[in-house]
Amino acid sequence: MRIHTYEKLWLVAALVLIVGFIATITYGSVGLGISMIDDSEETLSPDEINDDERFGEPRVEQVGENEYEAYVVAQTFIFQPDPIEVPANSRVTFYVTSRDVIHGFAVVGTNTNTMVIPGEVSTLTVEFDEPDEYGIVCNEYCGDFHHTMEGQLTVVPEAEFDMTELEAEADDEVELGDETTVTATVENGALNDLETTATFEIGDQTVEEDVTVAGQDTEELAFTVDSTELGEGDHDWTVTVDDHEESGTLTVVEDLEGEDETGADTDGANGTDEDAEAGDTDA
Amino acid sequence: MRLTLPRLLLVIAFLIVILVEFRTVLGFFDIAVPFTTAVIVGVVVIGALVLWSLLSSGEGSNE
Amino acid sequence: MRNTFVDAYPDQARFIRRVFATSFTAFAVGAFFGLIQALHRTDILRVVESPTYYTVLTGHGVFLVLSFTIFFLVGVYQWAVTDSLERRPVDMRFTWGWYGLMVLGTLLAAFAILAGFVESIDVSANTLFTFYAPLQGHPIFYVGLVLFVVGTWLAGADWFRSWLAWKGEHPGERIPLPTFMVLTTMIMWYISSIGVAVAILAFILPWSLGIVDSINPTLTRTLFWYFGHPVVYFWLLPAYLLWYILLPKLSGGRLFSDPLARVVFILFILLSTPVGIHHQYLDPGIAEGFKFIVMTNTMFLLLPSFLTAFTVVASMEHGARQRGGTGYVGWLRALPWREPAFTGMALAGLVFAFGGFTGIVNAGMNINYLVHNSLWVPGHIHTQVGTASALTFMAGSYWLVPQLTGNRLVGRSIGLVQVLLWFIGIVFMTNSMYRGGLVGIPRRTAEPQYEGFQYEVAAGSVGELNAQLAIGGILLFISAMLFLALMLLTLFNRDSEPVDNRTIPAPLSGPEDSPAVLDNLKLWAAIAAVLVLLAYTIPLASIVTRGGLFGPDIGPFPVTIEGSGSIELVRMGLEFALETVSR
Amino acid sequence: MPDANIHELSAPDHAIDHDEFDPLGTLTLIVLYFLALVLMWLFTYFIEFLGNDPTPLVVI
Repeated sequence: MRIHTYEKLWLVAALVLIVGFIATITYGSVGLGISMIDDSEETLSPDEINDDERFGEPRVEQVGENEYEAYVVAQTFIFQPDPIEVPANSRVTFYVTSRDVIHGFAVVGTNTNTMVIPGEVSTLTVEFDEPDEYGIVCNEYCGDFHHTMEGQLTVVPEAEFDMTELEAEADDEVELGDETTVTATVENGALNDLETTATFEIGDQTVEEDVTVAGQDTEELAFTVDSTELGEGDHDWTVTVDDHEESGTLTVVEDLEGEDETGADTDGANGTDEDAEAGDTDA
Repeated sequence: MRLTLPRLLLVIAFLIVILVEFRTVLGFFDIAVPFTTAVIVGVVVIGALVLWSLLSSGEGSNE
Repeated sequence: MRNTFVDAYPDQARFIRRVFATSFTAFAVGAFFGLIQALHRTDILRVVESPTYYTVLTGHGVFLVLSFTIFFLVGVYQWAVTDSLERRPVDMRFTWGWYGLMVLGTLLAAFAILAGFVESIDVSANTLFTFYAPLQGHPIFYVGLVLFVVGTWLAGADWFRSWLAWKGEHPGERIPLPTFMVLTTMIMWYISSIGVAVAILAFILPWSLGIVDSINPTLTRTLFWYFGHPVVYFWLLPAYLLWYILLPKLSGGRLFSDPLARVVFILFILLSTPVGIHHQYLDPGIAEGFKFIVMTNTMFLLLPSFLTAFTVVASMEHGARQRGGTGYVGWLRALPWREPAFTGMALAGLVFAFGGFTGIVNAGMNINYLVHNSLWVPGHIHTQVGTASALTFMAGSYWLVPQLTGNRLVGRSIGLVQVLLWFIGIVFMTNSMYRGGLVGIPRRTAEPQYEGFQYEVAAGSVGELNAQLAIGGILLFISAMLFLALMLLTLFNRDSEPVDNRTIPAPLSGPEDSPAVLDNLKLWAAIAAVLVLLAYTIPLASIVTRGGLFGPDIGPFPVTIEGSGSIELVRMGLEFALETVSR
Repeated sequence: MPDANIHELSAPDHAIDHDEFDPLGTLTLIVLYFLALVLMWLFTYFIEFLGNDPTPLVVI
């Protein structure tokens, strides 16, 4: 075969170029530790998502010091949870699965980007150093309203990030002379113990109680209220734990007979229905 | 004409393309050329080229 | 005496004219859809509802990358085989038969897509041309695709038959280069289109008809991309053929090296199929090792294109030097730039060379995180198929159509304006797409403006990127319409003589300089098949083991039913979204 | 009117065969192309891609 010298030179140069490209990519993988989305996760049928330990309740969970896992479900045309909140200076692993069709999960303006395929779980571990706000988009066509499918990712300063949840439950009405109890449930989603003070206020009374909630555990606090001290009428109450506050109103009446015993349906009077349900399951 | 019309068109096409890409390259080096500036530069450069090509050199092109 | 193609083979010319007419019709519709999209997604003019955008997008994809390119391919290949073997097909009825089948397939698929615009017809297929399950189109759509592909298979059979007949008459002779290119392309096509055929016939079609309930989306996706990467070479190789065969002639020279051209096409047979997984770098369920292997294959697939760059440019230089060109770059001035056929192809090659860089980025495994599913990707496809192929086809038509009609090309200067407009338009549009993709603007969306965040554009603004994209889209549309007008006028330009004859000058270094083993098509096909087995057996086995042949119980998500059905679907989707938000 | 078209596609001024043809111009262009590719690659990989944090990492 007659091949011109220049063409032979170019052939060599082209091969060098190709090897150079492969070498760069390999350096990224081996030297910098950039990993690809792979088959490390078990398959998960969309039907099983609701019963799944991780995806049944899409959420962010702490798994180590500065290490978090986010379980994300994509479906037409939303992401759950939304927004996703993680602290700065953390390492977050996203586990993303789909409930219906093929979606994309891309944190806009970053390399955090994956396909989301029903039946499979995509995992991406990334580090967030600074507080920031990102958009999340579905970047694979998923149906008529694909263009509305977006979510938010908030990286909050470490000091402001907490995984504490507070719920409170109380009766709406109490008969003058009886005692009633306001129950507060403090859930600590973090790994470390939560040591804090719960404050209960009603009328001009204030009760403070030190509470320690073990990592990823729940504590229940009970505040007893003597209606005689309050006297007849409406009394606003609040329970405060750190930055969380729950409040409601307790009505002290002279005679409860005429009223329906289960006044819990009265809207807005007292902790919400959701709180009541949560209380029930605790009991 | 110093350039034949087809050549003039070709050079204009290349100039537009080079301007668009050059502006992007500058952008990568954090030199943002405003849109209007780019348009004005384009019009001036192409205008100058057309004027230059229209000035008869007496020789014509070697086409 | 006049010696054009139509003088030598009037019936073949008539056939190819018909094929080109089909191709250009698809081009007209697809280009119009492209204009609608360019204006819609930049929020400059929205003539359709956003959900309908996806019907337009499906049409744009199918009509341009399947109908326009592949009909043009069969036309050019029919010309190349006839002209280089100097013989007609064995049975012309068979030739008309496969063309008819391809047309039928196109019409069925087109009906399924276009019915999406008409509420009263309960058919649609807003699946985009990649039809990823579990998005489900109407069965007619898939049937149409299958018939179309079968049509191309028969076309290949027809060309092989012509070649075998020729071989009988010319024992011991080397395969003429154009025919060699046709046959190698078709071998690649046979190997690769098996993937899409299996995906549709074994899984998607039965599932869309309700015969099976479930599907493994990773499996059908992998089978699609098994075919989906080689198909881009199916769009590109007719352009390569024109660059190797026609461009040297148009430059006033001869092909630099016939043997290297053969090597390039053989490399395409060998390497273009075992690389499809590089479209799935960000897919879960596929191990990183497979992705790495595929990456190395893909990078070596650059080699034939790099070789082509040298050979084709050297052929052009040969022409320029024969025309009196001198110097290191000064010779470029001696090229026939006033000839739209030449200028169009040269610019297409230039855009392809630099667009190829974006392909390298797409092929780079981890760097794919940067650009995957962003606007960068349509930027890439528009420089490659949308220019390297499309602009070469248009430029080639300026030479071919006079050969096929016996009429002189009308408006040669306007033809030059047309190819230059395409060049400017594509640079405007794809420059905007690349920049937009790098800041994370997604592709395939009717409204890339989201409520919850802003894109951080390094220089300028999103508004300006949009303006640039829209200007590019408009220029491309004008250019496309100019081209079609010139073609129509040329068709009716009866009382004229073409300026050129059909002869193609012999290469500088002919086939006699290359070993005969290059023409052993069976050998190359066999090696290619082995490479495909090596590359795909384990990944496919792994995907089937994980998800099952018919998937982990994944039901359909129809985007088929317009009218009442789709309204119901939208309602359910919205209700569900509202419910989740309010909870 | 002379038809320039015929000139464009007419036979070349003189014939050059394979052995006396050194594609120096092609070599020039291809060297420039090579350099452009290398520069664009380095820029895209090391500045655009690696600067686009956060990037998925191997969990150690």
